[in-house]
Amino acid sequence: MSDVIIGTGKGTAVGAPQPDPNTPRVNYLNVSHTLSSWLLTKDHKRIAMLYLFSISIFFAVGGAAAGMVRAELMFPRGSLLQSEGYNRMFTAHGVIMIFFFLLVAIPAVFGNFLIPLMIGARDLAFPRLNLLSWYLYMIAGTLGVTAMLFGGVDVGWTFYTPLSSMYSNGQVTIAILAAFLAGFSSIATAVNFIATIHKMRAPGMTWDKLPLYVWGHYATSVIIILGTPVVAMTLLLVVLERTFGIGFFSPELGGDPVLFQHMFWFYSHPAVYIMILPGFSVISEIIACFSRKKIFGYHFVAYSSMAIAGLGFLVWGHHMYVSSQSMYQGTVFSLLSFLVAIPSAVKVFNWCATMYKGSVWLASPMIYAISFLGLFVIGGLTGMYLAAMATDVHLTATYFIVAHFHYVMVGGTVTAFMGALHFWWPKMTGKMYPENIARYNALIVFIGFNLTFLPQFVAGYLGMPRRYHYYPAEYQPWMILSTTGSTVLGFGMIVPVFYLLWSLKKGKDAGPNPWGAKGLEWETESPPDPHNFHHIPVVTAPVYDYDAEAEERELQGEN
Amino acid sequence: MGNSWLTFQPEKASSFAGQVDALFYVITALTIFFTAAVGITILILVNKYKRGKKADRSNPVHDHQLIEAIWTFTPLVMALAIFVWSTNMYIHMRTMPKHSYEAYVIGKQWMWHIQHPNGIRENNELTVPAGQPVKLTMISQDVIHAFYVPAFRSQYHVVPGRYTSMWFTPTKPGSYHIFCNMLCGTQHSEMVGKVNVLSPKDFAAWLDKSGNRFTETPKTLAQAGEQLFNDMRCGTCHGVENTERGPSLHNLLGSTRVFTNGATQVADEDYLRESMIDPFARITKGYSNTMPVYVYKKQINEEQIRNIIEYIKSLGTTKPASSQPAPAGLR
Amino acid sequence: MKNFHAEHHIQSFGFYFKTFVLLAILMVATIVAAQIPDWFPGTAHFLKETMVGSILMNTIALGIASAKVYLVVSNFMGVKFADNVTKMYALTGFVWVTLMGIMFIDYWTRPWEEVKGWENKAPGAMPRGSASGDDEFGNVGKQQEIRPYQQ
Amino acid sequence: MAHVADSHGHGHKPEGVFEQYEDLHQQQSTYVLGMWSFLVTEVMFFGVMFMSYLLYRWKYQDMFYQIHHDLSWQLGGLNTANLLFSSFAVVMAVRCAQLKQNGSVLKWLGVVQLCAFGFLAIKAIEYKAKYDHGHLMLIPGNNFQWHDTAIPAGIGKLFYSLYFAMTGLHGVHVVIGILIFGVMMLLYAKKSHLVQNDYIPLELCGLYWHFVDLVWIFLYPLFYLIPK
Repeated sequence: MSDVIIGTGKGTAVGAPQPDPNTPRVNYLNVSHTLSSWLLTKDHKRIAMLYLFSISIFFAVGGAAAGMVRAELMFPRGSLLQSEGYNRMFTAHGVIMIFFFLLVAIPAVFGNFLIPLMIGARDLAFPRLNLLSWYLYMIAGTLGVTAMLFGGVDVGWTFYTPLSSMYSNGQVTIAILAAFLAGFSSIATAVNFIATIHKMRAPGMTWDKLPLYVWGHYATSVIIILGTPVVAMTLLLVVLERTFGIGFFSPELGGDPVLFQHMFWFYSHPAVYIMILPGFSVISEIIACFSRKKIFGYHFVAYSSMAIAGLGFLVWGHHMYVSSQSMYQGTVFSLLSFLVAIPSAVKVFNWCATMYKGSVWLASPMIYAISFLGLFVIGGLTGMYLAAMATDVHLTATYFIVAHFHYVMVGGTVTAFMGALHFWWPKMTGKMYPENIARYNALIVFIGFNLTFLPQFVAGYLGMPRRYHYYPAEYQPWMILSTTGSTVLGFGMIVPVFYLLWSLKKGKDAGPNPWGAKGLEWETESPPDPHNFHHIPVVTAPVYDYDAEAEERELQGEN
Repeated sequence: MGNSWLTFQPEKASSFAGQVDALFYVITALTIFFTAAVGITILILVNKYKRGKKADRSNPVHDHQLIEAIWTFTPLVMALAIFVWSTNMYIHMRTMPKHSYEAYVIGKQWMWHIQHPNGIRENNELTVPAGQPVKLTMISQDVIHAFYVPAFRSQYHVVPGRYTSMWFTPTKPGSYHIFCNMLCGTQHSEMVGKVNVLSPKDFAAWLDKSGNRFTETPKTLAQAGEQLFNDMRCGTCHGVENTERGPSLHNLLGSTRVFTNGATQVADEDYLRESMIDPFARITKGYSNTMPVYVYKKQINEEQIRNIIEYIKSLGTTKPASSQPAPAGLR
Repeated sequence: MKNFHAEHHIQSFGFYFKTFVLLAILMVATIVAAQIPDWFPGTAHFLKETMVGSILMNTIALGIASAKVYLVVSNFMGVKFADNVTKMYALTGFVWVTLMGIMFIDYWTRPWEEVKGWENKAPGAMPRGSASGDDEFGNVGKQQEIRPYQQ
Repeated sequence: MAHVADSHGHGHKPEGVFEQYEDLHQQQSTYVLGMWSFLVTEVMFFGVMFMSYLLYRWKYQDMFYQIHHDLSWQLGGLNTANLLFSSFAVVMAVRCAQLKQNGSVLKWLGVVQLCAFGFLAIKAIEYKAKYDHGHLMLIPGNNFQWHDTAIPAGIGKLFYSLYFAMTGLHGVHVVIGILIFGVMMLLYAKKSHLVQNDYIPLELCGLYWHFVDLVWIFLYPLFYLIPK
């Protein structure tokens, strides 16, 4: 602690000089190579890489299930799958993508990797707990995928009672236990983040200087610790009802099926924010860096995350306008749902305003960030149709909903995930990927995405129900368009696997700060040392200390 | 549905359709406007302030309270306007009309069973008259279903254990999709049907021909209920007058029941149903639990319960003394 | 950063013991309160059969429980002496009260909603051919207007 | 990993401070906060059950009132006193740990263990009574039998489902408590360096145990003392 290193963001690596230039620098990747050094690691960066590897696999499985569903829907009475198989496919797609990809993708990979680096800590507060959360996640994922691919679960990811508790024959119990374990994995991560963010910040790193990325993850963690136990317990009650015939939710046994929906959505609506808030936080970082500007209205963006986290708990009933809940409660929920839209709108406007008088560099992460803005605006605004009760009566549980939440979840979270992957890949691996291919691929993803999901808005408005295996022929044109788009989207998702793996072997060395970004994580080497910082930095510079004008002067002077 | 290959608009066949569509288009206009505004702003900014391009970048703004306030409150006001509009409409859609043609819907895996009050039964088809409100009282026999008619912009869940209701006024004779819109098991996507909207004249004719389906004279639900009532000898205890074994069922509906614990409840259809399948859930004051519960429970199905309720209804109703504590103006 | 030890100075034996004694008294109080209707049959009717008595008894039982919770959280768990962050998280635990409150809005207000079926004297409810005119609510005209099969 | 820390001049940290922390204060306050946020999740976890309980209690108030007479408020009260005293013993143990009185810590922890086992023993008596009381099978499951004609079997089952689910989950927490206090006793008996300089591990276990106590404080009036 005697040596004080100032985190000023000069773009130079802070580190002890290497005694011998011929021996490669020790970093977290090459510090040891044994399998056990990976499987028993307590280093947050290695755990992040473990997560990256595992979520990629689950994403591929979930994506394959989606591919089956879309292929089946090319024809009104498709014959690729039986109805039972079809139901199992979309359930597998939903459960895997939500519980094993979206809920964990950004927090567990990039949150784990970056939060200690960004706040100037050596590691997360509880490294062993962190490793435990990965194991819980892997057990849950393996169990869930096995149950769904080999046993079959056909109740949808929502597990509505009494279908899930009394009537379905599939491996619902195992799938629920998997979701339960996955819940505990994310609780462990969230507890870790909260303790880390509160107590492990480097000297000088006040809440005002905290990157918006960290703010977003803090809000997410609060939602996780408040919401996840509720759904875990609720699902456990479903298992009890299923196994022992205990009537918590089944009307035949004296229970109330709508109670399940209340408790399920009490978590599962905030879960949407668990998925999208980390996406927001990634976008804040990318836009600030590639506009060379401090985020416009830093405090508004930070507090809007907390507002979303708070209000997000009070709107679950908008999933239940037609579920026979009381009309009066529906009214309350509708009002609150409109209110929760406002903080998100404020964020979008602030991001746009950030580019004003900036120096916009259209690198591949920035292209993902911009397409995020476009897609999220559509996703967010179409939420208004569903917050409004009168239109929701017509649109709920149709393809309109499907399109809406895919715009938020895929257009939002997955795009942000891709942006984050491209932005921090050089930091995580020390290598640069082929930038041009990445940029064109970002465009392909954007086009494929819109082609997939815009037609679904129309199909939904026309009244096509979701989760339909056989459907009336008049919806076929929209389904064909959508399937075509999904092919393009799938292609756009596979290409990065190749060029990112290629970059590991052949990519150029990235150097500590290839993007010229600010923030403590860019002041470490790429890849960072096992213990992140040789000395805990003392932060004096303000957050996002960019100067677009000076940088442009330098850049244009050189030309 | 229209015959054109690409349609952008579902058919409008109920009085709600026009209203919902108006709201839908207003939100659509807002969505397109804001999406375009954000998109064009981004394109302009990206183009103007592209890296390496000469532009005025002096004095960048990082905070501006007024601008933040403007773009917080403008969407807020718009959102609240839409909220008021849509909520008004929704309350209208959820307030059952006093006078309507009433049909009963029973959902079961994977079919719709529909009973008309005069005894006509239909499977996966619902025949209703155009131009008058139609109220559906719905219940499920197993899992949750949703009764959804896109052309009417109407949808409501059909829940086991409890009656739910929805209403609409069909405006255009024709035949429209019924979808089950809540995942209900393997053949969920085949739990579909048709609403046949007939002109009042055709509907009267249809009723006269007993729906063209039954050769024998259909019993009304109440008559069917009466028969069941007699078969099961309910009248032994539940006669015209209260006996010591059981209360009379005459003028039962709508009367305020006082229970052994002192709680009270206006007897509604849900209460009647509960009393049939679970007589001891709430015992009326002055009586004890003597109803042979194991005889009746599980022996009558939803259809028969419905019939008995109709029979009890035909025995007379009481207008609730002090109406429900609903806020004024909503009725 | 504040000194952590300063916030967690060691409490005296007496402090903890007093808290325990208080808790024990409250426990006895809640048991006694619950048994009153059985021990004093005169009160049984009021406390068991009337709405006011029921609310009173429930309030007493849960009120005493809340007081005990307060004592344990503040004195035994040390929230009284903890930093603000800990206090904040201790309070966050009570979010589930809102969960229950908001859920109960649904169950409380459900009965307000429906216009009951029996008020809705449907035309088809009558046996065909016996179309008597008015119902007991005197809605003769309207009803006849919408009766399709009288045309 | 030690050489990494050494080479950067952090060898002077006191024993028992993990490498990610600067000093003992930071470590202690971080652990306490972590424990509190975990307790928040526990509250929400039990919250679901309390919600179900309150809803069905509200719906079937009379019958729940009648069934609750099957439960013995005396045994429940005994257990309440038991848990309250164990909570007191825990704070005393933590206090002795703060004062570094190793022997007294062990003594108080022994008291805690006694209380915890006593709690489970009483619980077992109660469960046993439910199992064979009047030849009823009251443990919800496929063998559930209900011969009380005054109350529908469904409601009886619902009450006992909630009773067993809630007290069972609480009982699981008590068992976990016994385990972690067992580990603590072992550490203090062996004078492990993990607990010699740092009373926080014991304090965390204490927080957990108080939480278990809190749950019971609500369970007792809700199940054993239900007012009508």
